[in-house]
Parts: sequence; C-alpha cells; structure tokens
Amino acid sequence: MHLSREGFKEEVLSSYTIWLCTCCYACMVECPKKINITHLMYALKTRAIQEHFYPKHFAIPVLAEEFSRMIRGSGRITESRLMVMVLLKTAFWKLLGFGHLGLNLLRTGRMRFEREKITRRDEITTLLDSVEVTRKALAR
Amino acid sequence: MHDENSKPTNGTRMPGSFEPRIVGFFCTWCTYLAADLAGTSRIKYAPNVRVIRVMCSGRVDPQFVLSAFAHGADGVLIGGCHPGDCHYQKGNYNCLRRVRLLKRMLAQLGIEEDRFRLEWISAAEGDRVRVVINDMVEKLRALGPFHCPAESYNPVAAPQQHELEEAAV
Amino acid sequence: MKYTYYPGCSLKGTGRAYEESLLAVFRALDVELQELEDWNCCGATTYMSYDELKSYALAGRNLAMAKQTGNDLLAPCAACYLVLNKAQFYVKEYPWIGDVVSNALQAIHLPNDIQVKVRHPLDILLNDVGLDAIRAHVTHPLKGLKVAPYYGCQIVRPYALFDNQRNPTSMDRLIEACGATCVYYPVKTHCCGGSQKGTLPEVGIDLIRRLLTEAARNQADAIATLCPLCQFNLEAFEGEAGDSRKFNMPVLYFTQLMAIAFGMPLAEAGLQRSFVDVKPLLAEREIAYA
Amino acid sequence: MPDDGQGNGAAAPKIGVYVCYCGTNIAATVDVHELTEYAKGLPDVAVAREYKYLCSDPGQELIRQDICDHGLNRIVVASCSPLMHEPTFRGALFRAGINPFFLQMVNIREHVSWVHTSRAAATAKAKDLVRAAARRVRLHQPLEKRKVEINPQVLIVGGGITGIHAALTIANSGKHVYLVERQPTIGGHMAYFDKTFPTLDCAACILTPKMTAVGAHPNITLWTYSEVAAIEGYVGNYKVKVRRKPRYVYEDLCIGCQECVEACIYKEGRWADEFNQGLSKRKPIYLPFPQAVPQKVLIDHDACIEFKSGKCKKTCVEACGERMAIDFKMQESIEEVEVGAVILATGFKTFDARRNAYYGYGTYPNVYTSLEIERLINASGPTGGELMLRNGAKPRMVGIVHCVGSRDHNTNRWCSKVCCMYSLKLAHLIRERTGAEVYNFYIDMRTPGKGYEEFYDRLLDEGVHFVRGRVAEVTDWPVHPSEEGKLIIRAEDTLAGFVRRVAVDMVILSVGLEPQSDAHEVRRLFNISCSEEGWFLERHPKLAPVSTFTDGVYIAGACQGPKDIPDSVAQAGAAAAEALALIDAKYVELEPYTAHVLEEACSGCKTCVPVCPYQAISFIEETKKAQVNEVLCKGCGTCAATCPSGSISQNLFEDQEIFAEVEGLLAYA
Repeated sequence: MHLSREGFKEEVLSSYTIWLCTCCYACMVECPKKINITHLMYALKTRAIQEHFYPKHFAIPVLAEEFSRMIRGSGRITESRLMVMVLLKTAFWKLLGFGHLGLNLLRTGRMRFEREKITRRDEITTLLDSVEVTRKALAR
Repeated sequence: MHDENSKPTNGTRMPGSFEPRIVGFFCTWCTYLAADLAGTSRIKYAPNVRVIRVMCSGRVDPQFVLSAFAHGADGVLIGGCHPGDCHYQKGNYNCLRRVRLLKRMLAQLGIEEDRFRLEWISAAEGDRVRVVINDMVEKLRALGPFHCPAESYNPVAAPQQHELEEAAV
Repeated sequence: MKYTYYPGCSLKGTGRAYEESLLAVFRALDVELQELEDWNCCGATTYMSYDELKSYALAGRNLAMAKQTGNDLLAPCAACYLVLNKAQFYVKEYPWIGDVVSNALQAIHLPNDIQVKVRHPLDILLNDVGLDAIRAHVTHPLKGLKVAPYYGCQIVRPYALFDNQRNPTSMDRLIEACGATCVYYPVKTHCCGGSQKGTLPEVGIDLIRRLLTEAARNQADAIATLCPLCQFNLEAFEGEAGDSRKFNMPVLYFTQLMAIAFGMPLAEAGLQRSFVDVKPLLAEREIAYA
Repeated sequence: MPDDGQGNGAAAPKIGVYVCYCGTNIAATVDVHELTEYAKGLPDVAVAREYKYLCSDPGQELIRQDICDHGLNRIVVASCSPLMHEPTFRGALFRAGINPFFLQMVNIREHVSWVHTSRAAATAKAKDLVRAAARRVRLHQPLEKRKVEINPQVLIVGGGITGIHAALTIANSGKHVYLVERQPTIGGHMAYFDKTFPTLDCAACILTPKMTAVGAHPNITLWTYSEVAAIEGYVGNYKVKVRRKPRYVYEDLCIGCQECVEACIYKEGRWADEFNQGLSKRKPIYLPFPQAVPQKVLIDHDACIEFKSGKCKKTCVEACGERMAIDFKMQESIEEVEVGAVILATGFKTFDARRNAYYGYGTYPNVYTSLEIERLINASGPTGGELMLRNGAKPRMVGIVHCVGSRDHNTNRWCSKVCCMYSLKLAHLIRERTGAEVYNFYIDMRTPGKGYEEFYDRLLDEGVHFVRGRVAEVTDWPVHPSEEGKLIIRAEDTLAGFVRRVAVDMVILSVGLEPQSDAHEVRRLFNISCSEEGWFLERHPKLAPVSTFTDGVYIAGACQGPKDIPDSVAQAGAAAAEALALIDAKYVELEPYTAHVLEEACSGCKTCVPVCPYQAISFIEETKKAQVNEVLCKGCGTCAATCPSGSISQNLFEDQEIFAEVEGLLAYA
C-alpha cells in the first residue's frame, strides 16, 4: 500500500503479493482505515498483465488470458477445458499429476469436453469492443 | 449610492448557469454552531446560503419564510437541533408543526417542495451542513429560479393565514 | 414466488450437483425458477483482474436481460453473486463506469437499466420462503449429523446485507432446520484459495488444509458449502491436504443436505457426483434417506 | 446630535461598518477592500473601515474612537462568528458610551472565507450579509442585561479521580459541594489500578487518601449509589433532583465492620465481584472493596434471597445487632438541592472486547482485557497479586495486543491515548513479577507525555519484545507441534517484513476508551452537546476546554475524550477554578433576549401559554392579556413566532429586525 502511494511502480507490479490475493474481500471488511484493498489488487493485477510484469510460465496471467479468450469466443467458461489449456501453456508435465482428479471428475460426470456456448455470441464481441471504444474515448 | 432594490430581469437568471439564493434560519445552539464547526474544519460547500441566526428554530415565524420567498429567495432552509435535543426543550417541535402546515400552504401556492426544507443538524455535525447545503443547491439548480406568485405580497400587512393559527395551537 | 435463475458457468460444469439439488429443492418448495435466456459468463474473479471494465460490461448484459424479466435474479454461485452486485455498485457509484457499461449495452440493443435485485438462494430460503415452510418439508431429519458450515469469501462480503459479514449464521439456521447440528467452525468465512490450487498450488493447499483440519478438529462429519469452487477445492484435494491422515469427509452443498432431509432420492440431488460417498456416513449416524 | 446610546434609539441611525482581515483568514478568500468600499455606499452608513485584526486592542480602539469622533450610533462588525467575539465588540461600544446592543456582527469567517473557494462568490456573499446587517442594525433597541444572584453551592457528577479532585478543590475554598456517584463507592477506574505510569507509584497509595478526605470533608455531601434524576433552572440557580437508590443499609448507622457479610447465609461468594471485573465472587451483602468510601456495606437486591423468597434467616440482621443498620424495606429516595454550577466528570467505559471476535475474548479463557489484568496483578486483587492463568498456572509467554477497538473505522476511530502507556506499564509489571517473555503488538507507539518516552526506552532495555503490526487474529489452531495448547497471535511484523505467529499462554487485549453508554441521556439532562460518538463537547477546543455551551455547566476528565490521570486531574482543577470564578462573582448577567407582550395588541387567545417550556407566560384574568415573566423567560422566541396577532416581541430578535435582515439579504445590489 505504502509502495504504491509513494510511486514505486516496478516494485509493486513485480511483487508476489498481488498474485497471492484470491479476492476473498476479507481485507476490505477488516481494514481499520476502510481502504478498498481488493479493488486495488485487481487494478494492480490488470496493470501487471498489461505491462508484462510476471515471470515466464507464470500461471495466473495465463489463466486470465485464456479465460478472456474463452469468453470472447463462447460467452461462457468450460472449466475442464480451461484447466487443461492453462496447464498446457505453463507446466504441461504437471498434467500427469492431475490424472487421478480427472478420472474422478469423469466418473462423477463433472468433466465436460464440449464447449459451453451461448447463442448470440456476436453480442459478446460487440459488447467487449464497445468497452474498448468508450475507454479510448475517455482516455482522450 | 447603490440602488439596492433594483432587480435584474429574470432573463439573466437562466437555469443551468443559475445560482440559487437560499435564506437559512439557523438556531444558535445547534445548526449555527455546526456551520461554525464546518468553518473551523475548513469544510467547503456551495456559497448559496445566507444565514440568519435565531435563538431557536421555534423562533422562525412562517412569515419570515414567506417574506424570503416574496423578496426573491429561491429556497429557504431552517436548521434546528435534533428532536429531543432542543436547548429550549421543545422549540424544534413547535417549529416542525409549523413547517408541516407551511409546506401544505406553499404547495397550494404552487411552490415546489424542494424549495423549503427543515433539517436537524447538531453542533457536532459540521459535515452535514455541507451535505445538506450542497444537496439543496443542486436540487434548486434543477428547479430553476423561483417566480413569486404575487409580486405585491407584503408580508407584514398580509392577513394571517387560517392554517397558521391552527399551527400555533 | 418466481425468480429469474442465473446458473453461471460452474453450475453447468464441476458444480452440476449444486444446480441439480438447488432445482430439486426449490421445486419441492414451490418456488418457480426461470433460467435467464442466453446468459453469459458473469465476468468473475479471474476476468476482473484481466480487465475490470469489460467484466462490468459482461455482468451488465446479464443484469439488463434479467431486469426485463421483472423478477429478482437468483445467483447461486458465490462469485457470480458478488460480481453482479459489484457491477451494480460501481455503476451507481462511479458515473464514468456507468457510461462505459451503458454504451456497451446500447451497442447490443439492450436497455440501460441493470438495477435488478440480485439474490442468493440462502437469502431467498430464509427471508422469502422462511424456516417454518422448510421445516414442514423435512421428512428425513438429519438427526445426529454434525456439519461444519462453510461460507467462504464472496458470499457475505463485501456487498451482501442479508447476513453478518464476520459471523454469518443464515446457513447454520437452515442446516439446523433440517435436523442436523452445526459444529463450532471459526474459519467459516476464511478463503479456500480460489483458483490458486491451480496456479500457485503450494499456497492453495495450505488454505485448503486449514479448512479441513479445523472441521475435523471440531468433530464435523461433513462440510456444507455454498460455492462450486469451494466445494471443488475442499473435496478434490482432501487426499493431498491430508498428508498422513485421511480426511474422507463429504463436502456437500447445503441444498444437497436439504434434499436428503426432504426425502428426495440421492441421485436427484446430484449426490452420486461426490468424490466421497455420503451413504456410509448416513448409515453410521442412522439417518434414513430415500 | 448623535444618540447618546443609552436613550431610546430614536435618533437617526448613523452606522459604522468594520471589516476584519483576520490576518489572511478572511482576506485570502474575501476581497475585504471591495467589501469595505461597498459598505460605504449602503444607506445610513457614515463610516466603513477595514482592519487587520479588529479584535485586537487597537482594532477595538479604532471603533471606539470613530463612535466618539463621528457620532456613530450603530455598529456592524464583519469578522468571525458572533459566538466568538460578540462580547468583545459589545465591550468596545460600551466603552464608547453607547448601548452595547447597537451592534450586529457578520460572520464572514466561519460562514464565508473558511468554507468557500471562489473569491468572487465569497465576496458577493459577504456583501449580502453586510447589507442585511446594516439594514437590521438600524432597528436595534437599547437593552440592559439582567443581573441574577448566584447560589454558591456546586454539584459534581461522577466520583472518579476527576470528580474527587474537583470536589476537594472547591470544598477547600469554603464552598459546599454535592458529589453524586452512581456506584456504591467513589474511586472510579483509578481504584482498579495497581500502579500508575510512568512513575509506577501505587494507585491506591495516592488515591485512597483523597477518597477518605472526600468522605470526611465538612463541605462535601457525598451521595454514592445515586444519580441525577432531573435538573432545571439556569446559570447560578439550578434546581437538582438526585435519586438515591436503596442500599438496604443505613449509611449513618453502618460502621463498616462487615460482621453482616461474615454472617450471611451464603458461606461463599456466588456473584461476580464488579470491583474485580468478575474474576472473584462476592456475597449478596458486601463492601465493594476494602478502601471503599463510604465504608458502608450494601445489599444486592437481585442476589439477596430475602428479596426473592422473603424466607431468609436474616443472619446479617442478627449480626448487626442493636446497630440496626439493615432495613429490607428501604425505598428509593429523592433529594433536592439548589446549586449555582455543575461539573460533569462522568468518565468513560472500556471497549467491549467481544466486539472484535477475531481476538477470541469470551471464546478462549486465557484472553483477558487489560482491566482484568490490572486486578490480577493487584495485591488486593482476587489472586493476591499473583499473575496466573484460569487454571492456576503461571504464564511464561504473554502477548499484549494494542489498539483493541481503537483507531479502527469498524469500531472506534479515535486513538484512546492511554493504551500504549498502560500496556507498557503492564508489560513491565508482568516481566518484573513473573519473568515471563512479554510481546507487545502495536500499530504505532504513542508516548507523548512527561517521562513517557523514557519509560518506553526503559522497557526496551528490560528485554520486552515489540512487534510493529496490527494483530490479525488470536486462535488456538496449531500449525506446528510447539503451538499445541497455546494461543497463537498472528500479525505482520512490518519492521521485519513477514507474518509472525507467536504462541503464548496469555493474551492481554489493551481495550480502548469509549464514552459512557448513557452519555447521550446525560447530555440531554444537562442540556449540553456531545460529539456523535458521545464525548461531551467543550465550548472551545483550545480556549474553553472545560466550559460548555450551557453557562454554569462544566466538564472535566475522560467524559470529554480519552485522557490519562494527570490530564484528568488538571482538567478537574480547571473546572473547579471556573466554577469558583463563577460563584465568587456573586451575581451573573443574563442575555436580555427575553420576550414581552405588547399589551395593546394582545387579543388574549392564550395560544402562547402552552408553547413556553418554562411556564414563563401566564394569562392575567383581569386584563385578559398574556404576560411574560422575564425572570423565567430564557429567550427562545417560540412564543413570538406562535402569537397569531404578532403581539409578542423578542428583544434583539424582533419581527421587524428579522424582516429587515431578510430583505437586506435579498435586495439586489
């Protein structure tokens, strides 16, 4: 908090802390000075992804990228596919370790391979593009 | 020597660019003190209210309010102590009773509700002075300038309104 | 009673059991749910760190469509519930975000009104249906079953007003209405790690271990959850978190517990989808089930 | 000829307008020069001047001189709030020989320059206000202040160290004091303490002699177990009703021998002992603590079996024998007294540690509040001064959590001021007596005070641990085998840069100070203001710290805000001096803002009679007119606003004066 107030941009963006945040909002509820810590963490993560302040093969930004790609394409998330994609891109060897879990999911019918899709997918692209347009207009 | 009574034409007071003029009647024990506290705390708010100090909100005669509107105020704000906190035990209740009737009368005259307001602001609530005044100014800006229904109204000579007598009972 | 139902992606995937049991329980209670037509991802947690504004726009589309139905919106997934609420809050609080969202909605020809009431099933069950009506449906009370009520993060904080943010009790009351007992569970609002088990496994597993250990230490038979991700994390990694000891503790959605108590066939409430079978436990506690 | 000032005010008005810069306080935002030039052009204004500091002697002299030289008979001063300097400028008018009420002040500082940013808008507003004042002041009438005699007795509410000190100060000057205390004994919070920081002198050794002195002082009437029920009147002449709760023991007959306590049918104590914070048990009949003043026992109505069944053997009465001090039929009584001044010293309460559930107070038995520890290490406490856990074991590791309930937007935002120092004191005492390792978890170490920082240095040398970081939680969940069976304090050590888990045997929560829970009722009773949280509001934070907006009512000690013992005693002295200064003046001048009936206009409708809260208006049957008793009238003006025929007028707030102000404000320039 102090680092970002004092303008230590690199130190903040490359810190591990922002990736440790799971956005559980506990900090916001407990903060004795009512600082919106979670919201700040979101903003820092966004900045770090945009400006590539993270180690190679680091899973979280990849997850975020894949997540957004999937939404742009289908409008919804298919968790099993997402998980596999992320692992493939970061540490495919770990995929082996998840074999047991995968089997369990499969056994209980919770693993899905066909993509969840919405019907009016064009609306999502339009929607997201519009945000980009307004953002640029606001920036000017 | 200025001609202090010359009124500008209404044309210069356009909505939007228009700055409402509000007359405030603040009781000396609570709301006036709160405004002083806002000052010592350097809380900034809209410069549209001119305050008249009274000892108690119970001192505010409905005629004062009518007179303010008659002389071109765009809004009137009465500030008193919270219920139960009156320095004079119950002056604010007397004020409240009068205000309720006065509001009905103003409505009959076609004066918008937002132009006349009674607020309880204690001596400790400096920031509330800002909130109330800014809010009122904003609402009056939206309403535009006030046009007095009867230009010739003379508050002193005017006969007492029946309702006001009721209010006193 | 009629609500617009927003399942969210998880309830169609790993959290299928939540959807199945939720629909079954609401049907039994005569609460009509109409699934929001062509809903999209809510824009939750992960997406929010990618692009906050777009996340509000995604939430906006769902909310605008829900507003048109005229009913309150039911969002059972904790993350969806939070993001939908958060989007409304930010649009109201920051006019410029409101502009971004309204432009985006205009581009897809949706009205700009997104202020529909977003409700959680707990809120509806407690405040609209009422505990008395629920008790009336209990045919197979879960007597003797000790449950750790786990709320997790995003449901009660920071926007929900229907329960206490530090010590929520709405699920406790619900579970007790079904005849079970709630054990003292001080970590009930601690975090399960979210997606960290996938991204930073060593951090995630610590959080999961704490939750499981505390439940075991307080002699719980099972954990009740209300979020698909929490349920998945707790259940899927019981082995890994256990180290030497084995937890073998069923992690159930509160709606599944209700379904058992309502005397529904286990399969109807998606109980066959659990990794840890609940039947031996029910047998041990001598609880009858349909 | 100018009006002589003391006349009827009928002479043609000749107004002087004075605009103050107040250094840059006003001049930075209001164009003072433009305002003054503007004022020169207003009707009847003969002189308008600007000056750096009008309230200074030369500033006042300027006004006085102008009145004499130019024959001014009305004055407008545009400066700060009239509540600040109205008396000052009235003095200047008086010295110039004109009636002091020919003054109208315009508040262009608190209401203009300090709250607005636009110079143009602020100057325009100031012009409107000055114009209105100039119109109004023309109508001012000469008025006289009323003189009222002052009753030389003083009421003090609250018998903690503050009330005790104030009472002794006033009593020693020969004036009579009524000291009212809610608890059965005086002493307040200080009586709980073992040692006082930073000198570590024994609290009882310095407090009990003062308590005894109060009990024995011929000029002090001490009413413990009593509360003020009602108060009416005004400065110099208050009528007070004090409710005395029944002790079921006659104070004048009881000699404090405690044989009755010994004889009680309960052989062991069974009820939480309030004085020991519930850490020990007492009987239904008890003496609050050995040095209690008065040394008189009392019976707890809710505990005593006689009140429940009426079938007790009453062994206590037997033990009392022919002294016959015990009376189960004793009733609540009301005492009425008249006093001239009141000092409120009602103190504080401590934060309820249960509200911060994450610190485990009430859940884990070995989490204590600081006040409980005060009793545990006190030689007169439940363990005879032995610091021990609930199971009797000695703690080897102790954690002290600072700022519990303080500096937190979720609970209380303020710093409680005394917790850092008392935590240090407790750390020292625990280390000295048990040799335990003591960890202090603090956010910031706040030790401003004489010898306070030095005390902190001393503790650093003694090897007490200090961890800078707000404690996140206290739990009993072990992660490591070494933590089994202990309480774990988790906090980020912000100096070390990582999260620490410290396993301890005992946790002490340094709870903050809060206003009494009935502060708002007390405030209403005495007609004073308090902050939103409940701290009583002083008349001015710097220059009138013990006065209130109600004349004759003073505040002292922690009821005004968190305070340590030296500050409380200093305020007690200040309040006592203020009260003495008031009553020694023998009489007081009252503002002349009273109402009066214009008989020729009064229609005798009696509308005004019920609205007066002071029964100051009566209806005279012979004349069929209303009449205001100006002695009872406090000058609120409600009757004037109520009168349907406009025949009641209030001095200095007359209808015509206010109408003139309204018109003046709205007249376009």
